[in-house]
Amino acid sequence: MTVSSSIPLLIISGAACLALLLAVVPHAALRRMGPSAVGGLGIFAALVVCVARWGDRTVGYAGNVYEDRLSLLISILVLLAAGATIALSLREPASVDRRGEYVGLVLLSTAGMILTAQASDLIVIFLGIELLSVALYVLCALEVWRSRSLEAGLKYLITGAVGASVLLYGLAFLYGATGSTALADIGAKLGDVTLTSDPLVTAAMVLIVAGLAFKASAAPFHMWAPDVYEGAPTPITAFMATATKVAAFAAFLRIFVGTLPAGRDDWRVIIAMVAAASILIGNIAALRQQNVKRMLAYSGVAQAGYLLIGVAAGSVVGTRATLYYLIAYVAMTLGMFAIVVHREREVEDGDDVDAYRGYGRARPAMGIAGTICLLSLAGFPPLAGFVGKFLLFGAAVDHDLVWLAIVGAVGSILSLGYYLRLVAVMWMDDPKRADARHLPVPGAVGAVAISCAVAVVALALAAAGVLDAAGGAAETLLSP
Amino acid sequence: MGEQITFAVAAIAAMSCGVCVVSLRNAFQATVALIGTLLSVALLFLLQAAPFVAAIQIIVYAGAIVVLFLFVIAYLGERQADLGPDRAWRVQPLALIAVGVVGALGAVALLNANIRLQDKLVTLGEGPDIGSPKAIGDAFLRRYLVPFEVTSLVLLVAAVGAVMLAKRAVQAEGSR
Amino acid sequence: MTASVLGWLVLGLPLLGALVLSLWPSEPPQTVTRVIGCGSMLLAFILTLATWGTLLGENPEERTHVSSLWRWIEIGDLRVDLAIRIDQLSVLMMLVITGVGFLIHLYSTEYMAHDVGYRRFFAQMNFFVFSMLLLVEAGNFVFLIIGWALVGLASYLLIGFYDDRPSAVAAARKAFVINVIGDVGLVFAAFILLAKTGTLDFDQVFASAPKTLDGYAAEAVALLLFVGAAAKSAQVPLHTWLPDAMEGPTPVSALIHAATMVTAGVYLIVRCNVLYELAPSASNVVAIVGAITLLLAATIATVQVDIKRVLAWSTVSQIGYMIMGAGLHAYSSSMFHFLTHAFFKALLFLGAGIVIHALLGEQSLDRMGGLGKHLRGVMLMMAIGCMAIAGVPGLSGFFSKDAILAHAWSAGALGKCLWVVGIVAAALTAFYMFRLFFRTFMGPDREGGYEHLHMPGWAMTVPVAILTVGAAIVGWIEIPGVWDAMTTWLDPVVAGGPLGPAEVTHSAEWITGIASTLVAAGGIVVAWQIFGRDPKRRLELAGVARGPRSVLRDAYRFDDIFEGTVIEPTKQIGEVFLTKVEPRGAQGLVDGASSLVRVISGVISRLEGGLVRGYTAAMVGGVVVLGLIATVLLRAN
Amino acid sequence: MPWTTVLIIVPLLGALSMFALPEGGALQARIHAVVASLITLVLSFELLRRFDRDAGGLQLVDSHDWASSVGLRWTTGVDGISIWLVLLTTLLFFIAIAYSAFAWCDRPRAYLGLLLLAEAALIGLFVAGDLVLFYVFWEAMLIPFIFLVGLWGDENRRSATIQFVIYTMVGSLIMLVAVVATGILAQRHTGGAYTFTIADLAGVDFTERESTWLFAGFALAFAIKLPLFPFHAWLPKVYSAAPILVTALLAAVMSKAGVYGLLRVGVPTFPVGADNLTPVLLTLAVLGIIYGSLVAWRAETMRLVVGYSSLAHLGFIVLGIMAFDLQAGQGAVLQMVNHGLVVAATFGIVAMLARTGSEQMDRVSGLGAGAPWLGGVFLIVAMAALAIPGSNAFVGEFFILAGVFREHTWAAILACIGMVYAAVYMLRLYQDMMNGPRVGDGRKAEFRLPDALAILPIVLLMGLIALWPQSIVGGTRESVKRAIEPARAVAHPPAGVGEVPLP
Amino acid sequence: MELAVTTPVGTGEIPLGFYLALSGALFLLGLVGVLIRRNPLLLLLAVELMLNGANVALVGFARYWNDTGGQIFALIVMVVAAAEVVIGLGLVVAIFRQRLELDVDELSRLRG
Repeated sequence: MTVSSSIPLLIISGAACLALLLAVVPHAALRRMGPSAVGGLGIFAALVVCVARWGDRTVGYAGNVYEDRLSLLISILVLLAAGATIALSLREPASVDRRGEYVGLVLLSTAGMILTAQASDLIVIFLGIELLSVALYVLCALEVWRSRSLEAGLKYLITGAVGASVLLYGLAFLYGATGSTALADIGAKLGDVTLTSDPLVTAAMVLIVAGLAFKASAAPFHMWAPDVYEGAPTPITAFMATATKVAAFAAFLRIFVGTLPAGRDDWRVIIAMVAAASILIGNIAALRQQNVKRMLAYSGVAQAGYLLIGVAAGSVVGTRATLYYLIAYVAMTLGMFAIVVHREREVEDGDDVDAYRGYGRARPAMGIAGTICLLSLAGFPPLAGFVGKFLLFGAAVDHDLVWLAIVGAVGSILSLGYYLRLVAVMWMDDPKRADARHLPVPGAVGAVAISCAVAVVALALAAAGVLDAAGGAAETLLSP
Repeated sequence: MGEQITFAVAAIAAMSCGVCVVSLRNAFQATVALIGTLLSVALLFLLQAAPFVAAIQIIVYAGAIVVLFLFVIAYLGERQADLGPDRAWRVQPLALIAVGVVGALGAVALLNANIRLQDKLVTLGEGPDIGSPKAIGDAFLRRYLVPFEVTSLVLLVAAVGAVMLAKRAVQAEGSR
Repeated sequence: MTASVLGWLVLGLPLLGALVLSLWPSEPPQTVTRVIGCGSMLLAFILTLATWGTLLGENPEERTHVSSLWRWIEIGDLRVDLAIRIDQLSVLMMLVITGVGFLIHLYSTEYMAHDVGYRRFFAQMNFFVFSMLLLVEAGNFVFLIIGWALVGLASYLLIGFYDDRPSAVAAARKAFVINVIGDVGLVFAAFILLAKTGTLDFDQVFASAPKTLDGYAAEAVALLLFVGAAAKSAQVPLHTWLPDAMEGPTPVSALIHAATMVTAGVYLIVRCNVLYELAPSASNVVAIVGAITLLLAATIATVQVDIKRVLAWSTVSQIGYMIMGAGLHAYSSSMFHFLTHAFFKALLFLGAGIVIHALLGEQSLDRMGGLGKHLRGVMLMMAIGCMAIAGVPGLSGFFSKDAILAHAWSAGALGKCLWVVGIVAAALTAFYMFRLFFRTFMGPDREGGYEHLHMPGWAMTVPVAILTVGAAIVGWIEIPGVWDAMTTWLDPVVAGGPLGPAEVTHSAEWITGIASTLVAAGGIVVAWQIFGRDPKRRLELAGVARGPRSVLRDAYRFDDIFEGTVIEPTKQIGEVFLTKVEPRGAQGLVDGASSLVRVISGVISRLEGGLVRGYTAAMVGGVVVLGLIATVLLRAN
Repeated sequence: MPWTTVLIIVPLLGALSMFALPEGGALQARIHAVVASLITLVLSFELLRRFDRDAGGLQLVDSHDWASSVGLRWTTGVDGISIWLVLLTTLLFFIAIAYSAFAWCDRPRAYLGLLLLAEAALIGLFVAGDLVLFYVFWEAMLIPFIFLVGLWGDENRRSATIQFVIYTMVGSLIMLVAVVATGILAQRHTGGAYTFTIADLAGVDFTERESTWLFAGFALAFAIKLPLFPFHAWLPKVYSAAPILVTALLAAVMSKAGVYGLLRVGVPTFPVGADNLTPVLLTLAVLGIIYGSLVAWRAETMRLVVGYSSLAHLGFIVLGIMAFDLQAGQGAVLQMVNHGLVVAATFGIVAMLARTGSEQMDRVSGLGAGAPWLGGVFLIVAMAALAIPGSNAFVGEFFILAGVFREHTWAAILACIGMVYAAVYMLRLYQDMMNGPRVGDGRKAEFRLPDALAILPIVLLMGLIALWPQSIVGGTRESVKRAIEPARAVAHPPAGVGEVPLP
Repeated sequence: MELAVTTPVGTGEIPLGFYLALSGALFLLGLVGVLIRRNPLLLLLAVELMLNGANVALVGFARYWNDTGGQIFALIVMVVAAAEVVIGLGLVVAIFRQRLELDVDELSRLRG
């Protein structure tokens, strides 16, 4: 019963409550600025704690939560994404006069993600995922005066509820097959049997894959993602695209790699199938998108496929690759969304591809940052996306999934069609509309974009340190 | 024997009410049908030695949630008729077939499962106490403290969220 | 100075002249050009004489001097030096090249005086001489090939000297491309030698060839070398460029396309005589091709109207003699004929050049006639030239031609056949040369007469005169039964093959001498009958044998055949590649793939129809697929 | 001093310094770029001075840990193959940058910065001693070229760029899989730590299946970059759309990446696979030679004539590499340098000719009268391009074909068609432009000082190589030997090994 | 409390299989509901059916293994279900406020 193992969670929950309370203070300026400040401070404090507590596994709360390198790594990632989201939302319409609720919900969702990352119990996993989802349902629909925002919220809610039910049913089967909700017990019980020897576990596995794939927006459970990403307020989209995916992969890793390593050969096939489908469908569908957020949604589907390659490998090597790529993915995607947020403020329909004509020339710093992120997403060296793909393909080859690596390569080729199209539009086309407002780049958005670009480069150049961290997390995950 | 009869009645009631929930177009009627299902399921919980869960099912679920439904239905009034042509008709048969296949696969999985499906469950009292409020409370406060606490966060989100969504809102002066 | 140093100097002087002339910042005064252009040649000639003298002073067996400047390349197991080889054969060639070359340079100073690009002309001529010297002095196959190609380049440049004339440009291109074909033959011969002997040095190759080259390889090398020789020396079927090459200025025709470059093929065969000794069949092919060329070209020459073309075809035909001789292993005789031919053909070209110069560029025999009255000296010199080539006894052509034919007579059945061809061609030679002579210098003036005949100055006359003397007397260096300076001189470098030249009997020499004298006389008489005695005769006979004559005038339509079978088809293929395959083939693959992707993308997009129920259905479908995989695939394992 | 690394960093710093310049600092940008590329050039000569010509293997090695847990290392160095390509790169880029800086340049900051980036990437590619590093630079060089074509190209630049990128990336990503698989399979075979060091990988005993597939993966990427027929679909579009200076660099330097990779990575690492796929590559190379020559003969613009001729010439280089013959291999290395020089000079001349108003073959003719100096230099370059004996290109081509002839006679014989047609299309280019009726003003095309300063060094270098090829070939022997020896051993097993005695 | 423990209901005569069958049936029924209904309110009801189905299974397994975990899980699911419903209803009201059709098929401007 150690409280210390979930200090970040407590800090974030507390910050969320404080932010919500600040929503009702009469002082207008405090109401406006307070929640963001509280959120920022809370996130910073939680980050500090996470970094400070980097170390071996501790088990807290009767085995409900772990605090280990994996959870800390994921928490750091999620917290960074949350911080970026709050920074991006500073002037977002949905958040302007309800800053407290907005920040509070973001923080609560973050808490759900941290919980998912720390979970050592089926119930906690489910609850964490639901906490993050429910908060996101609201955040998606927060611009209630915009029908698209509402549509996004409702679609997310309905598909999300079905997905959650599927996941729940899978978890129930897993529970039924083993008689325990604790991952450690489940692992011990299934440690020496392959999954296919018990059809109940097979069924559970299929359903859990489906449920988590939904959260990670992997094909064919991804179909909500483009609609929701497009409809939701852009900072929230950024949050969903990054943090949610991180949490979903944390759950993937915990359940499959961490708990069921013995059945690796069985679930590998299923996850590899999902990965391949995601890579192909995501990349192909993204090719024809005219809306950048939608395009990034499909790109996110494809990236989920890449991330799943490492999961499918199911080893330290694979986990390390997935974790590294998650970090890289968060940086590049957030950077791109920061660009979209900025552009949306400058022009009408700022999420349309045509809105980016000549963007790079007009705003070189943002343009270069965006280009770096896009090139990294496309897997160009020497950027983080390349190193990630390199590791993922390596993991695939290492586990005789060469075909999956080839699918990944083919997908990357396809992805050039849209990433580079955007790059081309940014630099090679002349600005179409003269009515673009040339506002100064807001500091927060610019900072997010540029620090993401810097991170994308730094992650590749200083890969050794990041890989050590990811490797450490992977080893803790797999060590009994 | 009594147990079999109870199970049969509850199961049939749950299923038939469930069919009503799915098939009735009128939201009010469907909601009422859902109450039937919820109560039947509560009865099944009782049969499965989960009296506390059954009680919560009735109080929270059938009581609170369904009432909320009814409130909203009343608030919305009669504006849910006049549905246009079904645009998903091409997908629907396939989807239903898929549901059937899912059921079949699930059945295959269950029938081959390693757990003993046909065995009678251990009679209550013979095994350890798992369903009493004491047991539940104990579990919540010892073994499952984190989930217990986090539910509060979930409910907080629900409360805040519902208010924000339902509250009459206009677009704020954003800087877009 | 040793022969090697002299050899390098001879090689370097024309190059220096070429470089100075081309890099001169602007068009230099004509005097400067003359001094550099001719001066370098004169010096080179003098040094060549010195080289010759040095060699003469040495033991006949030790007259070979190989000298290298630097290690050019060391690649694999092969070492190639930038090396020259001075021996009897190369000195003989060098003498002709620099000697005749100097005369022609001198001649050109006046002939070209009115052309733009005076400096360019001399630079290119000097460059040609350098290349030709490199060819004959090269100490290994690599530099032989380099010289071989560079003379081709020089020839290309000079044929296309009038570069605004499309016909000249086309002729230059044709010459170049056919020469490249020859280069390829040579290069492949070198490949075989390299593969078999592991070296490209003349000495080493020739020394090891009898051991390392088996029958087929030797035949292949000999044939491939002959491809090169045929292209350069205009042998059938690679001869078509030479008549067109007459687009170049007349001195060019004299130097490159008569005296020196076109005989490089002969030089090559003689140089590689060791290899031909190993390849009897290839040698026979060489002889036969030479004979065919000889005959065809001679027949064609009988009907040509352009004065330079007559001479060009005559050149083709005469080289046919040399090639035939070389194929019969009569190397010395071939070289002998090369030597005499250089004199009389240069003389004839330069003489023709004076005529053309006088007529301000007119080349058609139809627009000439009666010029003997106006250009008496030229007529005399041309008469000697014509007699020399026709084989009038006592003049040079008689001796050299008969030497080859006597060898042929002695060389078995094949040789007898070739002898007959040679004799027939000799008759034709006498006929067409005197046809040219009579139509140019005899008879009445052309219609309209000559108004401004451009009289030649000393710079043009003196070289022709010197060449006339040469054409008359140079044949006396080898008189059957009296002395054989030529054979003796060349003996160390050409003797000693297993086949060797056939033993020439005195009877063969007599028979050949008498026969060729008779046919030469016959040819001259017929030409006189038709063209000389009564100019109207020619017009009366104009209707005779129109068909064959038009075939002859078109040179047996070799050009058309090439055009139809090689050039046009490949051009069409290229067009098809460019217009059909390029946009559709390779590109089409990409386009096809991308449109396939686009179609799939459209399908996915349509599925993403905005309906939540559809999304749910997809999820259910996904579960079904995964479930089936799990049950079916995993079970199966 | 880590010479090889410094050589990458100097142009990179030059490029980055562009961003630090104030908006519109055009003059400073020019000075920065020229200085950076000049320093690089000087450094590369210093590299040559320190280079031991008689040693095989990587020299002047600089090796650092990058992420050793996954086998990533920063290993750079030069051997007898790469040193020449590094020199080619530094020289041509210096010329290109100096020329653009002083003669023509639109938006100089970005343009010169991208050129420097491209230079850094190409040098990196040639000095990479690690397979992953090789791949990193392989991809990295694409980025500046994308922008150079895409931002400064003509009206078709968009589609050209996209085609270029997609085409080359198809190969690259397949190669990425192959790179990854190579490292992992090698680790499986050796049982040691993960390594991607090319020198270490060369000794690994891959199974025949692995070797073949991995080689195929690499070869595909190389073939597309070259390009090798029929993977050249991007070539006409990109060569036409790019600014001509960039086209020159693409043809002269970037195309070497493919052949270099084949010789330096593909063949030595996967000798068995290389041997198995030799017939395929030889066939494609020969087809490319013939095809490229025929299309070049009919092409309508000057650039495309040169572009397609490049297709044919690179076919020769591939032939030389795949012969697994020392002479052919050394000839191929020489030919890489030769082709780089010749094609750069040719494109330079095309650029000058284009000043008369059009790059169409049929628009102008007879320019030689107005531009005698151009005519002379053009002639020399054209002759070198058709590899006339006596030119630098001939030396390479001769020894390539000599080796190919020994090993695969048929290929050499078919390739000679290309030799003949080279004369045809190059003469067409030269004569149609320079000779014939005077159409167009030749004086516009005549050499000006910047042109002369740019092209004459290249021509002089061509002359030097023609006269003394040993200067380059001498240094290649040991490295080429190392590269092809394993494959040669597979192609020619020692007598008695693997032969089934006849009953 | 004592009373609850000794409640005579649930003597264990019904095997687990029956419960699981019923649970599956309810789950699938809910799924069918989600697939065929277009009114968001009805969709939410259908989702409740699915969650109830899962709960039946959870409680059944809890009984089978004699483990409280399943029942705790079921209780948590109820809370989550409640939260989802509340948010869902809030959305429905918001949609109603925006005078939009209460039909998920009509809410399909986002697509492609």
